[in-house]
Amino acid sequence: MANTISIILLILLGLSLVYVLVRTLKGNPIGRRIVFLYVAIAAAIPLFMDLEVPLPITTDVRNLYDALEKLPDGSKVMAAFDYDPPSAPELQPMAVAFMKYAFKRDFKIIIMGLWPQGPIQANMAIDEAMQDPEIAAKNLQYGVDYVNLGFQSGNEFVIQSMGTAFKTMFPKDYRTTPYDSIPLMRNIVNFSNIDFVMNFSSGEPGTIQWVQIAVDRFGSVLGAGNTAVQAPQVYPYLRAGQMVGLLGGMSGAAEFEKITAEKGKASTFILSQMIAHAIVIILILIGNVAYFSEKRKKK
Amino acid sequence: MFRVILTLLTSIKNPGKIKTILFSILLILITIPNLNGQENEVESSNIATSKIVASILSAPTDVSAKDTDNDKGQSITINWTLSADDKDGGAVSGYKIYRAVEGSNEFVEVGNESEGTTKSTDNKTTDGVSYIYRVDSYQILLDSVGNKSFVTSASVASSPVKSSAQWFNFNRGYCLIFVLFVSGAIIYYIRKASAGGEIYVRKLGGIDAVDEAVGRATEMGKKVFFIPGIQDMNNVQTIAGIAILGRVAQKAAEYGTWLEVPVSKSLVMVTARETMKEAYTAVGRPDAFNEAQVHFLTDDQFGYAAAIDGMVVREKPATIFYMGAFFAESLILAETGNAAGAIQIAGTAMPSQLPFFVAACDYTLIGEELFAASAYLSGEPRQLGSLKGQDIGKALFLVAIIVGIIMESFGWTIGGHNLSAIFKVN
Amino acid sequence: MRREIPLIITTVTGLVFAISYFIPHMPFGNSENIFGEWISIVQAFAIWLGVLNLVKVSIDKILSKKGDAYYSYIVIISLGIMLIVGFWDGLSGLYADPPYPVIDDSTSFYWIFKNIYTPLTSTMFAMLAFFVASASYRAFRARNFQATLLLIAGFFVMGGRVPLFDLMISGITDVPVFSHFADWIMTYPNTAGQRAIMIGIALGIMSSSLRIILGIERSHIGGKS
Amino acid sequence: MSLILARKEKRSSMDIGMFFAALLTLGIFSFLYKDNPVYKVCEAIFVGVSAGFWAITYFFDNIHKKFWLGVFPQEGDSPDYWLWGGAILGFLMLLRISNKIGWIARWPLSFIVGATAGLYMMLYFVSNALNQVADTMMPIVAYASDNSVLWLDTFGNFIVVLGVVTGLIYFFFSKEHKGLFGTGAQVGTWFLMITFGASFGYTVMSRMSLLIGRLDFLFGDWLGLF
Repeated sequence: MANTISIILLILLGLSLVYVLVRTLKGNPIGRRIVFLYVAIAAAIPLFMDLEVPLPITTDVRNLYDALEKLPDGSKVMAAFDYDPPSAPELQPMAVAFMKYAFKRDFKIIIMGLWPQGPIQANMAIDEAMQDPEIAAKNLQYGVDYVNLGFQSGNEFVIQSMGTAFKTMFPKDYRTTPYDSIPLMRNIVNFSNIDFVMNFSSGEPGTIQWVQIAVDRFGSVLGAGNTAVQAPQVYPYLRAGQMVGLLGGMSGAAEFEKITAEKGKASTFILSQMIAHAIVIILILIGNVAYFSEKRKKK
Repeated sequence: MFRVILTLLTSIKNPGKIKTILFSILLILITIPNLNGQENEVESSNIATSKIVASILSAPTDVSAKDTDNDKGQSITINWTLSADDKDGGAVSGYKIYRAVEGSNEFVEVGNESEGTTKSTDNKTTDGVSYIYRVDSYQILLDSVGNKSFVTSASVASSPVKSSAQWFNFNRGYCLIFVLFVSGAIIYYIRKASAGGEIYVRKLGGIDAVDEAVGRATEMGKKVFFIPGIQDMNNVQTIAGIAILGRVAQKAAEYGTWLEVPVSKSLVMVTARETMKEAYTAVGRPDAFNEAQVHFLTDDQFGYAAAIDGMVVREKPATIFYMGAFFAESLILAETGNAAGAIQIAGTAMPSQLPFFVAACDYTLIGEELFAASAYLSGEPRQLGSLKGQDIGKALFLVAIIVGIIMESFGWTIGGHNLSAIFKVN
Repeated sequence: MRREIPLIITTVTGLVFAISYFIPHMPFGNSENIFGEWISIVQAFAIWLGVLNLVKVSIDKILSKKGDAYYSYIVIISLGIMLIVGFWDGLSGLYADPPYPVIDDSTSFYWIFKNIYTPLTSTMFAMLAFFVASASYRAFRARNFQATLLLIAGFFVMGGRVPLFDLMISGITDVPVFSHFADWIMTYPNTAGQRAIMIGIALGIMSSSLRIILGIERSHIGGKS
Repeated sequence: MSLILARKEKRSSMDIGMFFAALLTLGIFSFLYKDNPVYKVCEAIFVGVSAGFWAITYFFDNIHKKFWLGVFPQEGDSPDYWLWGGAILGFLMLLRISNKIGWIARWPLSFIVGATAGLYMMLYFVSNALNQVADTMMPIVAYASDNSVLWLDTFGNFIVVLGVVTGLIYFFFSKEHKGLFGTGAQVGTWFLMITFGASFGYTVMSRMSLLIGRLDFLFGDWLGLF
């Protein structure tokens, strides 16, 4: 029912764009606020629908997944949360899917953040992952199976000093438990004791710094989830093998949810994302059609 | 026995159970014969319920330890060959690494690695102390109730090793050569430029566009806007933008066009006024400069964008310059300017904003071009010299890439190394 | 003295970090670590400097009694509430048994984070979606060959990264052609362009760092050159 | 001390929180109609609250946890006197607020600038230049493990090499763009444009995601429509 109404509304929205085209061609473009309205409606309607769209898995997501699959169960994985709430729609689904996957694989997870909001977002992701019955049954314990070292200031210098010893930058975890009395951290001194680093990043400090320091200086293996704004910039690292894989933006998140079979928010958002892209593409087309017809008239 | 106690102590999850655990330790001490490292050993985390399984697990072999290369010390790397039982579906669950000071037999657990691993790093050593290492393979067994028990098998201990810090990181030898080469080139050309040497910088397309755009505003009798971005004077992009403002101001002064500079940082306002005054004086029209031409709007990002938006819609300037560091507001600015029919010339090194400027502006200085334009216009030796030095670096890389491709394609090497391996640092 | 000391500090710290890349031994390796810790602490103080500045600017605005001065009251009040709540929660958490952090989800601080801070900052950025769309409609023209290339690449990435274009051709073929093409653009031409930019920026940073360490560039200490 | 912290009951005033959140969301969105006092109020709250958030987290995570507990350790540990260096520099930084002795803030500033310069110089040169150059040195023809030619990869590699080389030529400033060099620079701009196009597409994707996130909050979490 909701699907049918939504589809009808979307079709009406599409038809009304013809009117926009005509108006624009006549040299009377629609105002900013009407454009805003179009975007809001186009992004909102699909949220009411529950259609599944086919989603091919891209190479970068598959590479990351393969690298994770190759890690033995129980590997020590660092999860660095370097983002804040505005980027959560893109990165939180990745983080939740990653946490679920990692807990099911019995990875020992060490969380930290170069952004003060990061560890909070990490706790939210853990809370959500813990609601999965399979994970709940494992009765995972803080300090033994996972730990949240919290946030530390100093940006890239934090990673740099962690290269010698994590403890220099994180003498206590986020609950002020001393580093040495956390069972999980007992034999973990620096990156050479960690099997994999997963970074969720929405800017700097973030993936770029993790590549430059943790990977190129201290030899870590890095995978990352990035906001779409940042993702194109890290492709050279990906190609040069400085990163093993990348989840880029909402589609990266949805693909990761699909490949790990941990369906979450990204899978439901991707339809909205699709329609929103369609609107932008159509708006660019209309604008340019009008531009060229005007150009021809002038000739 | 220390190890057993340690394992048990770390498994304490509930302090209330300490008594039980102490009792268990006692039990272990009594019931299990004192086993040496070489034999199979059975540990149990919960003596009351676990069954003692006496399966034979083969131990890892060839355990060797060496000082970790090229480091700050306090680290030893341990390598071993997988246990014969460590293969797909094999019994081994992982390896525990134990260390003892040479001469003593008190092994302490210093690492725990997953199955299939052949390497571990002990980062808690004291430099100069001689250690020996032992690696145990272990298997986790679950009984019917779900309780865990361990079967372990210990390796032969490694030969003694000491950790130390190194004086030079030899992985980075070639890197040092490249650093010195490029730095040398930069310093050389800065010196040359400062000594009055001629440094050629090509004229950038955008600079011609500047003159043209100011000219057009004069013809139309409209204003010129110059937006220096929302960053303060500590950002190099803002500084470069202000250098370009000098040129724009000179042209505006020559043509007698009203140039307006709305800013979002007070320091930028002060600097922009200075620069414009100088420019107006340089063309002999100091009196034509009015301080009100440079004015502060607000230091808030969107507030600044909204204010400029209003100004552009009201006054319909003929030309708008965007030179400096821009963030998300770039979109709003460029869109409004475009809708008002202004000629727009942008320049920024913010990678995420460049697409919007390129798509919505008539001319865009991309990334480094902004700095090159500012060096060209200001003629400052520091900037010109480093520009030239950087070009030497680019030339080195260009040549290296081409030579490298040829060498890789024909399988040629230098002293047994691929050229790409010489450039790669890790 | 006002000039020399900062210059010496810059040069020494700069050299320590550059040299310790090659020489891990004392004194470079360990002073790099100590400096790293200092920076971490200085940065925390710098955040507080920012807060003090904000208070100063807001008070100045209130005193100058300009039209929008009363927004400055709101800034100061909300900052004050956040600080009081934060210190209250943080300190009571430290002395609680078991201690809990200020960001624990039971604190009022977390409540404000979740219900005030998160919606404000998220919505601030969400507005950009509208601006992007409106700019696409009103300003993004294939005005020359370069802009055309840009728009075409953007087109295929936008339509290929989500299953939009592929759904359109799903009647013809099941192969996700456009997804693969978007993938291809990202992996090859995009990588190439980004890499060229990256190398250029690396050289730029190299030269400005060098100028700072050698004391040629002094703008950060208030000198011209 | 037990490491397990009992998760406390979530606040029952959650609904009030949701209401506030929705109100503020709409308040910010009102800017889309036009700049107005409601938006300005929300913005002022945002500025104050976010400054407070940063100040508190930096205080507890760094100044308290790292510095204070470092120099005045609770039990057993020996104090780390080196940390005082950071605190002194930090304090000098705060003096910037004063007009009279604010110049002394240049000391910590030059410390940070120097350290950043030293660190960045090597980081960028290695990761963003040398390693990228090394990765661009690929054999002209890509072979699979069974020695058959991978035509697609070969073509892709060619594109990468062409793009990097011409892109670098474009950013060459001390030589006139004429002849072959000029053609190279021209091709370089094409690559840059495709790169920007990709960035543009991704930016649109990102921005739309943020909006979808907010709409999901308004219609889903708040109004409970789906």
